[in-house]
Amino acid sequence: MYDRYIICEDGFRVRDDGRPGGRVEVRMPYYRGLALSMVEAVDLVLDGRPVPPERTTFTVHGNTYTFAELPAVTHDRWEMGERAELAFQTDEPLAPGEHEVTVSVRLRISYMPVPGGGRDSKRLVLAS
Amino acid sequence: MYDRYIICEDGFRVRDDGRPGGRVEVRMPYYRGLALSMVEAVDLVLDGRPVPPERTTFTVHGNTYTFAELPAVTHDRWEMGERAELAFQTDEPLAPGEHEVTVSVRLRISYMPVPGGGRDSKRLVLAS
Amino acid sequence: MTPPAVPHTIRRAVSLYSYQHEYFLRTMTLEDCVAATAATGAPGIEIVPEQSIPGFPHLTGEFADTWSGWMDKYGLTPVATNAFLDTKLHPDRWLSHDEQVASVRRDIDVAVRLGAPIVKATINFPPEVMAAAAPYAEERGVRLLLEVHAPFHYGHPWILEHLEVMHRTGSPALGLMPDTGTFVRRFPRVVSDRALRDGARPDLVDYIVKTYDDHGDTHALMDIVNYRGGGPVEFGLARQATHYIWTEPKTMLPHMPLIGHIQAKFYEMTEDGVEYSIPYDEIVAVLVEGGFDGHLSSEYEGQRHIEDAFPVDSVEQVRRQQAMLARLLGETR
Amino acid sequence: MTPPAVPHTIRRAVSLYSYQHEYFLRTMTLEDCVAATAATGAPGIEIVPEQSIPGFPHLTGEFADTWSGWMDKYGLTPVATNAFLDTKLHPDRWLSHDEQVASVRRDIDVAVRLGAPIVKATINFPPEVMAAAAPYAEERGVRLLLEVHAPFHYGHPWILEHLEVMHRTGSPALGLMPDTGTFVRRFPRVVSDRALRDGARPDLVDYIVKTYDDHGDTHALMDIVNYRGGGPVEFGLARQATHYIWTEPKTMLPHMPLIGHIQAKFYEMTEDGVEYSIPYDEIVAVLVEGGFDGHLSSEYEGQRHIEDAFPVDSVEQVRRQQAMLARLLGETR
Ligand SMILES: [Mn+2]
Ligand SMILES: [Mn+2]
Repeated sequence: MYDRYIICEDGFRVRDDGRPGGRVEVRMPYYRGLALSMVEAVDLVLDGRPVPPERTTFTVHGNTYTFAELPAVTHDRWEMGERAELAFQTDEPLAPGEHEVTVSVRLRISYMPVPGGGRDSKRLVLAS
Repeated sequence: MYDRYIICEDGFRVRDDGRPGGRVEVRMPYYRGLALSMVEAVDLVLDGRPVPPERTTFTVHGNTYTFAELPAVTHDRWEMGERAELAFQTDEPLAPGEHEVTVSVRLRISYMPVPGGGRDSKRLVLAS
Repeated sequence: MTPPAVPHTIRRAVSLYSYQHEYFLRTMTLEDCVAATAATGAPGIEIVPEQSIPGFPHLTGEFADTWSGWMDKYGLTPVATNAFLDTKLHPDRWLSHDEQVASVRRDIDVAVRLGAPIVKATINFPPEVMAAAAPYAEERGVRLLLEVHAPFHYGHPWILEHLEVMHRTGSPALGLMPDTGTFVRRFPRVVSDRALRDGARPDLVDYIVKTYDDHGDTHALMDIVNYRGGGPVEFGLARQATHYIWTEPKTMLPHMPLIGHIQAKFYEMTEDGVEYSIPYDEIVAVLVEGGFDGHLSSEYEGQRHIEDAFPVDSVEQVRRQQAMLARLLGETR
Repeated sequence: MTPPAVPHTIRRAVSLYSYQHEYFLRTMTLEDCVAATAATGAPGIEIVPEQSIPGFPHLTGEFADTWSGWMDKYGLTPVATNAFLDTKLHPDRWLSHDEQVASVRRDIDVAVRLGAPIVKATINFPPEVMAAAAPYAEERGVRLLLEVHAPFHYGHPWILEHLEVMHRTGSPALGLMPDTGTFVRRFPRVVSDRALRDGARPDLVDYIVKTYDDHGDTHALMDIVNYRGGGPVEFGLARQATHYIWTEPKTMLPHMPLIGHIQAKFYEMTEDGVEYSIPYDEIVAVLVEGGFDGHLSSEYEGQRHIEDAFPVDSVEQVRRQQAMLARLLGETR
């Protein structure tokens, strides 16, 4: 469900804090919003290399969290269809042009015995 | 089934070819023998560190194979209850004394839709 | 199809769940979804607050006013909300009984503010939580109806446990909300077609569909698919064949006094104006026979099976289902 | 229990599968297993060649001679072998139809060399492979019997497909081998006790066992266990509850002409000499009524559920089951 819509085709750009890395906009593959404590993972693979969650942050409607913080965040949500920003740090600045981006979302959905979520891969062009 | 019997408590010793590493005797957690082509993995974790399959070899009744070879071996078998020898190379020689050994066996069993096999962990004392 | 010969008081509604694809992609706003509902001629509207209300569970006065303004503007009546129970809210512990009840009370409050007299309790609500929330629901004038969703049915232990609580407490606030996904007579072809697009072996797809359509034992279907050489895609389809069920619509009859609302689940309305899998003519006939006095509320769920290859047009799909329901209910011919 | 009032020709046997634990650990040799079989008084012995014969499928003359020597020495008659069909022998491709048939022919040859007149076809044998192997089985004087193993039963599509082939070909070589794991009336307590040792929540274990014992719908048992807060251990037990099935033993009656052998599966013989889960008195009564003329062959499968915490004593377990069977068959009182 909505797997192909996880990664937004626009909005892929470099970080705005001058550090090497970038930002990608992502949507939750689910039909309702969820408290962030139930967002177990938003894993990023960039050009075939996994980016450790410690090097990413997650922003919904202006609120930024680390993935270490998310499990305790029961009073903020990722809304249905909302574009969250997944920001990530890399060792080297991102090369201009196309990059292969893969995002896997894992959700803890109470009525399901197995994890929910989904996975999407797209080739994105870095916005200048 | 037989998970706790995968790793044999005796027979843990250093390699006999002078290279750093060791040998551990293992049994297949299943009730019949299988052609080696159906032994998908015999993964070793030594003291918490995975040993890559490329650094291990597998010996049944005197015949030694690499794990790259196994998928094609349809005419030799790991017999029911047979002690196979899993030999492995390490960077440094094994320290004397106790080591934590974990072995996961994955089997391709035709009548099962999911992989068979099992997992065992034991503290073994290196035989001198 | 002849319209019902006996009079009835069954009305139509649309759940905004149906327009989720367009709302997700923001090609329709929430007001667009409300307007689309009204355009079908359905007098009732159902809302999934956790889907449609940013900031949930905080419902601003502004949202409540906007919502009620839309109801007036479009001539709609809110008929139900949908509640979830996030027992796994915390990663390290289960929600306590009291916390679960508090969650339900919160959702009852949301329904009251939206003007909806019915709250759907998702199938994972434990019976004792229903019982504990019932007095508050009564107090607020709201009914809490357990969704009877496939693969559950009226003889299933989980439903029996709920029925026992409903009969024992006798609370007028408790009841049932059948989801018509329990009346899937034919395997939805949008699902099997998707498996084919994903590379499933046609003979195994046929086998799975045929086993389902014969209402054979799907217990070991995955095993058989394995014996026949299937892999992950075919296993997935076999698993889906155990998610749908066919039971006779008349199994609702003994429970009619408890049934307050129907989620009219559908996967595909064909160009001929019928649902491919679900015999709505039989369902409506049973509801009329049982004297059902509530809403049949469209719940479109085909979008997830076609989104990979086809444009989703939820508005048209709902329009077709509503036209079918209007016909079956004798509103039109 | 009164012994059968009518005469019958049912005999007892033991499958060496029963002693697998001791054989695996080499605390019993193959000859020890043969001797243990004879000590039960059973005249028949069943062997799993892939388990007991190192070097399988190469059966040396020496092994064959040793085996036949043991049969003489211990006064035993080989009654069946068990064949597997490794359709996934190669990682990258399915075994072709011809290769599958060749595998069955090989196993028929093994049975002939061991002196066994029956080969068990494991449940994954496709019907068309049975049909293609039948002429060779006839030629070699061996019957190829499909094991009807839980969760399959006589009304299941997979079994119906096999029955269709058996009736259509009319081959006397083809038939059925019921495994009594399809007659599990009570949930095996060795399995639920193991889950408790593995940390399962007692209330959920009770729920699963009770649902099974009531022969309720286990379709969505895992979902319910999830709604009740269970985790992986409880999910595993719920899954096991869908692996066992209870069907009436009399469902064998219409198929009796095809039934050539019975695998008398058991999980726990109590000190009182009964199987905890499976009503053998009813099974034997049905077999007598149907005029079954073959072997009831012990298949002990409790070892895997107790090995974590208790010493396994397969010899004693088989001894108890054979004593029960002897009593039920009227050999003893
Ligand atoms: Mn529904
Ligand atoms: Mn068996």
